[in-house]
Amino acid sequence: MEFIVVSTLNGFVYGLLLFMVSAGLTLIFGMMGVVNFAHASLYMLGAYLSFTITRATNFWVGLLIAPLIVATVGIFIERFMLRRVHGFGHSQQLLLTFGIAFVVEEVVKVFWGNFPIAYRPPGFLSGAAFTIFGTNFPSYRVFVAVVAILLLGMLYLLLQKTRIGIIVRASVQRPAMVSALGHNVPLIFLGVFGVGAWMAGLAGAVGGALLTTSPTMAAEMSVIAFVVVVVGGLGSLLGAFISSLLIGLLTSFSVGFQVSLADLANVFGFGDAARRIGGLLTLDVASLSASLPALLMLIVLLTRPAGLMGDRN
Amino acid sequence: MTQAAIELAGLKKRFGDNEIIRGVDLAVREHERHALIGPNGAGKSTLFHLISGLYTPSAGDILLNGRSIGGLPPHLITRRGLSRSFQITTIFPRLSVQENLRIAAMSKHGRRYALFSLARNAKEVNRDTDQLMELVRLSHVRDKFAGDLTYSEQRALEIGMAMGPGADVILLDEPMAGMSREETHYMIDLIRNVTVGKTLLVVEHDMEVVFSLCDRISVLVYGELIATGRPDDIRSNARVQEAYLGEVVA
Amino acid sequence: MLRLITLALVGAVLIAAPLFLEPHSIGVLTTALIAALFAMAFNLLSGRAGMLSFGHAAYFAIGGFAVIHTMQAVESGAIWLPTPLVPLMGGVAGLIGGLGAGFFATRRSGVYFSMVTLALAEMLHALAPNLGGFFGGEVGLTSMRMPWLAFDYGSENQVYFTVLAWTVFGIALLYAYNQTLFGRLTVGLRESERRISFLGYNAHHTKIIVFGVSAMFSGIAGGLLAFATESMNYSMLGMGMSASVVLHTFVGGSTVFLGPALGALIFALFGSLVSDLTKNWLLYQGILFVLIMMFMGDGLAMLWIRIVNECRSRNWDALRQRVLLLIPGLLITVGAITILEVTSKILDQQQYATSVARMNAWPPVSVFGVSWDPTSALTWLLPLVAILVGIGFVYLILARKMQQRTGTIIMSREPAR
Amino acid sequence: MKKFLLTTALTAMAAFGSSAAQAEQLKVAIIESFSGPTAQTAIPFVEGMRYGFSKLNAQGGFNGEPIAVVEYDALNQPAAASEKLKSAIAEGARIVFTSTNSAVAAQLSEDIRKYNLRNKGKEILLMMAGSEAFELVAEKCNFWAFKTASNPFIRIKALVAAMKDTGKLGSKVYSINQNYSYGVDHERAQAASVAAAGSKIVGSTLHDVSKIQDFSPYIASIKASGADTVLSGNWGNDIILFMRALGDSGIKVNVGNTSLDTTGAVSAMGEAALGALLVKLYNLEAGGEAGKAFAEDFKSAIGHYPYNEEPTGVFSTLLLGAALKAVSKPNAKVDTLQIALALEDASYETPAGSWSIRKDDHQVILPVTVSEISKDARYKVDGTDMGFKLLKIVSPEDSAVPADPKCKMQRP
Repeated sequence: MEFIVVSTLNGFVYGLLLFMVSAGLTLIFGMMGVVNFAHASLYMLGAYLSFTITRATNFWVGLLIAPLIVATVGIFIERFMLRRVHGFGHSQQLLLTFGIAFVVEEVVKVFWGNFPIAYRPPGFLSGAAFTIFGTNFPSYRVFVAVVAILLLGMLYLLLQKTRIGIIVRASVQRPAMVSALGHNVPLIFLGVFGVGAWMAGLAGAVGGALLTTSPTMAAEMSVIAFVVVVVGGLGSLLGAFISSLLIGLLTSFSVGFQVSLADLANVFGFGDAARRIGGLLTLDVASLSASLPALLMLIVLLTRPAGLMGDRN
Repeated sequence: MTQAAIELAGLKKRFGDNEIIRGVDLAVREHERHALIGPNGAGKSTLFHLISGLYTPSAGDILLNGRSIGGLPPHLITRRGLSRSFQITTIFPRLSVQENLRIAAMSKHGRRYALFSLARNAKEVNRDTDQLMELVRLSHVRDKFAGDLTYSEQRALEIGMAMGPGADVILLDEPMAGMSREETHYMIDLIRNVTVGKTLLVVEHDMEVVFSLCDRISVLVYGELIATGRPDDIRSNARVQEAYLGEVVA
Repeated sequence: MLRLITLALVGAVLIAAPLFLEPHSIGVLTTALIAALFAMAFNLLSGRAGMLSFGHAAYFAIGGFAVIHTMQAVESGAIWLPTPLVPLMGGVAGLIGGLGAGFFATRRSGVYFSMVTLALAEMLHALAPNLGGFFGGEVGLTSMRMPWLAFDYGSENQVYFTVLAWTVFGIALLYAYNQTLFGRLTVGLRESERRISFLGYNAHHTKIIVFGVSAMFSGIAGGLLAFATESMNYSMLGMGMSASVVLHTFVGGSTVFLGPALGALIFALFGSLVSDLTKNWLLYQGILFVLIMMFMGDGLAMLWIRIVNECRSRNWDALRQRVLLLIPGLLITVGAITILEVTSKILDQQQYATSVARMNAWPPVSVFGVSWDPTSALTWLLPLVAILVGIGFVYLILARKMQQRTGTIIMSREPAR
Repeated sequence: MKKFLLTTALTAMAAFGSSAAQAEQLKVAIIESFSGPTAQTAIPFVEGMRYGFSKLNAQGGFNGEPIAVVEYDALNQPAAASEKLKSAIAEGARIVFTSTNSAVAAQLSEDIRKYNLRNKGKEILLMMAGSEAFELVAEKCNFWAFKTASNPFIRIKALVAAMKDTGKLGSKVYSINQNYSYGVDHERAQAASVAAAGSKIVGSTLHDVSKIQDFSPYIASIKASGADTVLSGNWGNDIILFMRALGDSGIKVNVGNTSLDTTGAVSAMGEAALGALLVKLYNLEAGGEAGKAFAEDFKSAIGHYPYNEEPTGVFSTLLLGAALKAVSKPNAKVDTLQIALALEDASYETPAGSWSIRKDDHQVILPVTVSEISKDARYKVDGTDMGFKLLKIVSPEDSAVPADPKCKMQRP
């Protein structure tokens, strides 16, 4: 019981953080057909910038300013880089963002060094929010969850209740049609890219202090964010939300299961034979927890290729 | 009476709750030129996609020369002898005209996994490619990229590629879409030429084309066939008049 | 004709290389050749068949591991195989691995395909450390090349010529592949998979075979690396290896047959030379890639072809413009590198910060053999001015070009998803 | 980043210019990852080596000539390291140093073994200062390679012994490690040592290396097991994140680890790290006055205290120095076989105790220190008010583990 409650809480917080990063990724894909390899790099920039600003001023200023700078960077990337190669097709854009991700990682290494930096929650958030089964649940985790939920609410209102939201949702479905109706689609693209980058920056600013801020955080987040988006269905926000939580919980629960295929074989009386074969059969689920999201993605791709909530391939 | 080349029996297609094709029965006779007309949204393209294998039928069956092809994937249907063109030009834009047609012609000779024969030594394939090129009158642009051709040349290539696999039954999806009057006449002539001795099923909006090219016409309205017959019968059919109220009837 | 002469010249240089290069440069050239074959194999899939794989390191590494196991078996006398034929086993393993992975990956197209390949490679990478028996754990697997006939395979040159022969053979086979009927069909896949299946081809099977062939040649390349270094390590499965082959291929140009090989040679030599000069070499490599993607999307090989064509058609205007562009290009490069290097040296926490703390001053740093005082405004202004002037020049030159022509399409737009 | 050392190389080149003909200069190559993710661990080792060689050259170098040291970037890839080795050999290097990356060390060791087989009389010697993988002295042991680093078995044996002595080893131990050969060795070592100390392993887990973002699920699982002590061989982010998640949870357990001293780690962990135990090869508080003198001298030469792995670099170099001294003859040729044989008999007295090489597997036999992260430490690290307070020095005899029977060394 204790394990279930604690794992659920942790998985939930991690899942919400994942959603903050993948929401922008999936929106941008939905509208522009671009899988932005550099999206997780924006998340990393958010963490590093917020760390530096926090040092000079305080945590709240960092939380406010860093995502705005990241949004500016995102807008620059869209306006002056991606749009330049727009005519050459999606794979050219994919490759370009791939290159940008590569460059951002190296730039971070130049400015902040090739090791994790000491970005930690501010003092007033470092205590325990509540105690559950004798384990402290840190206030910072609660804070991250609150930020993510606020963001989610804001995004929902923006997309469902405003005119801009309607146009954006329409652009995701039928970009050409929206353009034909006289809306400035490039401007909408720019806006969505900016908002997506802002969310990634915000996720970095809060997530960097929760997890680690290091030059490899982008690459690690990148793979998971892709998994979230693919599992949820490319272009589907609701799908991204569900799969973020799913993957958060999956990661959080899987480490508690020290069961291997060999143990499973034991039930049928082949345990010893399986252990003799060794290799894959004797690995337990807990030790594979980081590859489980990728496995989930493969299963989803092969059984429900459009993703949980996707409506097109 | 000759055998039916294509026979649709109680064919239905649903998307969710939406029934697009609502029980179509149709027999296209061997060696006839048959047109499928109908107002926008009648389900003509869906019917084509069903026959050519892009969609699987929800109910009913499709027979090609008496054998069922309902639910087969497109490549198997093509191998059974039915080949189609697309409304939106689907050629290989960054390959030359000759390469485009050669890929189409290779299929006729079953050279599908020819990993060990050089393209320039494949005599039969190359001969067929040249013939196709003559047939659709594109020999003068054989080395041009397909993407660089004029629109009407691309449409001709589109038809040429549909002819490539050597199928006896040809489906053409709006071959005249977006063409000028002059180009249309040229294309009617071309289609007539290339489909000599074949069965043709064509979706077309241009009634002039339909009436001058085809032996028989079927009218599809809201997923149901309301009439099939010779051009004159269709012209005078009351239900067709009604369906086309406000639309062009030549 | 010109093409044949160029090829003959390159061939002659490669064959004669051991005469004028030191042994360790031959080693660099050996790895460059392997990277070239890998990029060519990768491009069969990504460039010709239009399936962009982000996990091709998997097949490269599978080939490598197969070869190292074969070499161990030959060394222990368990099997007999002439040493120069050992890399063949990499091809066999790559083919098997590629057909298996290809079966899954090619069920999807476009972006999905890229993601599946990425996930497959990441899974193998995550699993490899757990499967010490096959992948050898952290320290990897090693073996030794056995002598064969008159060759002991102990010298750099013998290894080099073996690798050269395999690379040339591999590239020649890939060229021949492109000339076959199936090779022509492969390009059709890139252009329109839908049309391919409506022409009577089983697109899925066709894609699996292309994937398999690409993985086979990748496996040979991986096998050559195992052969040349006599070792293999699971780090070869990492994202870095998959990324570098993407970089190589598209910097060289995926639309020209030898483009990927050119890109691989350039980057392999760049890495080897520049990594000795600055620790920021990866950054420069990345910037170079981004610039090429932005300004000459079809790569350096295509640039070369354009220049040759301009020479042939005596298009002096275009050529003059290219030469003119070199000057601001150089200005921008020098300016940017200076700023980056000075910055990176100052921010180098291990080295510079400690000396700042010790001397309580900001000592000058040396870049390009010139010493730059970080506290002087000139240090920052000079390169900045160089960059701005350069950019200004580029605009001037290009503004004239824009007037002359209304812009031509370099690469036709890809068909929609 | 092939950088000539300012002090050593300049004098060496000057010497090379003036009196080249008589003696053969000893050239040493440091092949290490200066770029890539392990650079942060590599640089302290290299600083230690730089300091060590400047000492050796100040004492007269080798064969009457200064020792020349050249650094090569291994790019954190075995294949690149192999290429750099070729460069180094072509430029005349006879002794090669490497540290952090065990895969690179294994590659170099194999390459050198083969090179030496093929080039009799021109053999190369390898010093592995910091490559912890146990295989290097087991299956992969090699006469030409000397391992001046510990391994999981040595470290954990010392750690558990010290924890037991100081009452910090509880009765229920949880073992968490990275899922690859190094982590698996740690798991085995922990199981053996804990059993020998009379405690019980109540849970044991292996997780993917550098991929876990959130360790709190593992903490939940530790709590569920009821463990009062956690042993871990994790390094890099994997230990930082683990310690933070542990601190956040408020669970009180003793922690023993091997890599808490990585640059930036203490500041990244913050107060959560307090009380954790670190087993490492050297602690600055060791050795009384001699230790203090060493720390100060290092600081004046390099610019900071050798908090981290610098001492390993220094002592490895000076252990080699002891062997060089034994065979140094003015104007003689460089004979690496002689140096290797001398190294087998050499020993070096560090402020914490003596370092020497075991002939059977070329594993260094050395003292090991166990420290606690505390605000009472004499030397603070990472700009925090915390540091590593020396708890215990485990003598070379007590930390040593027997040579592995899989090591079948072929002597020339």
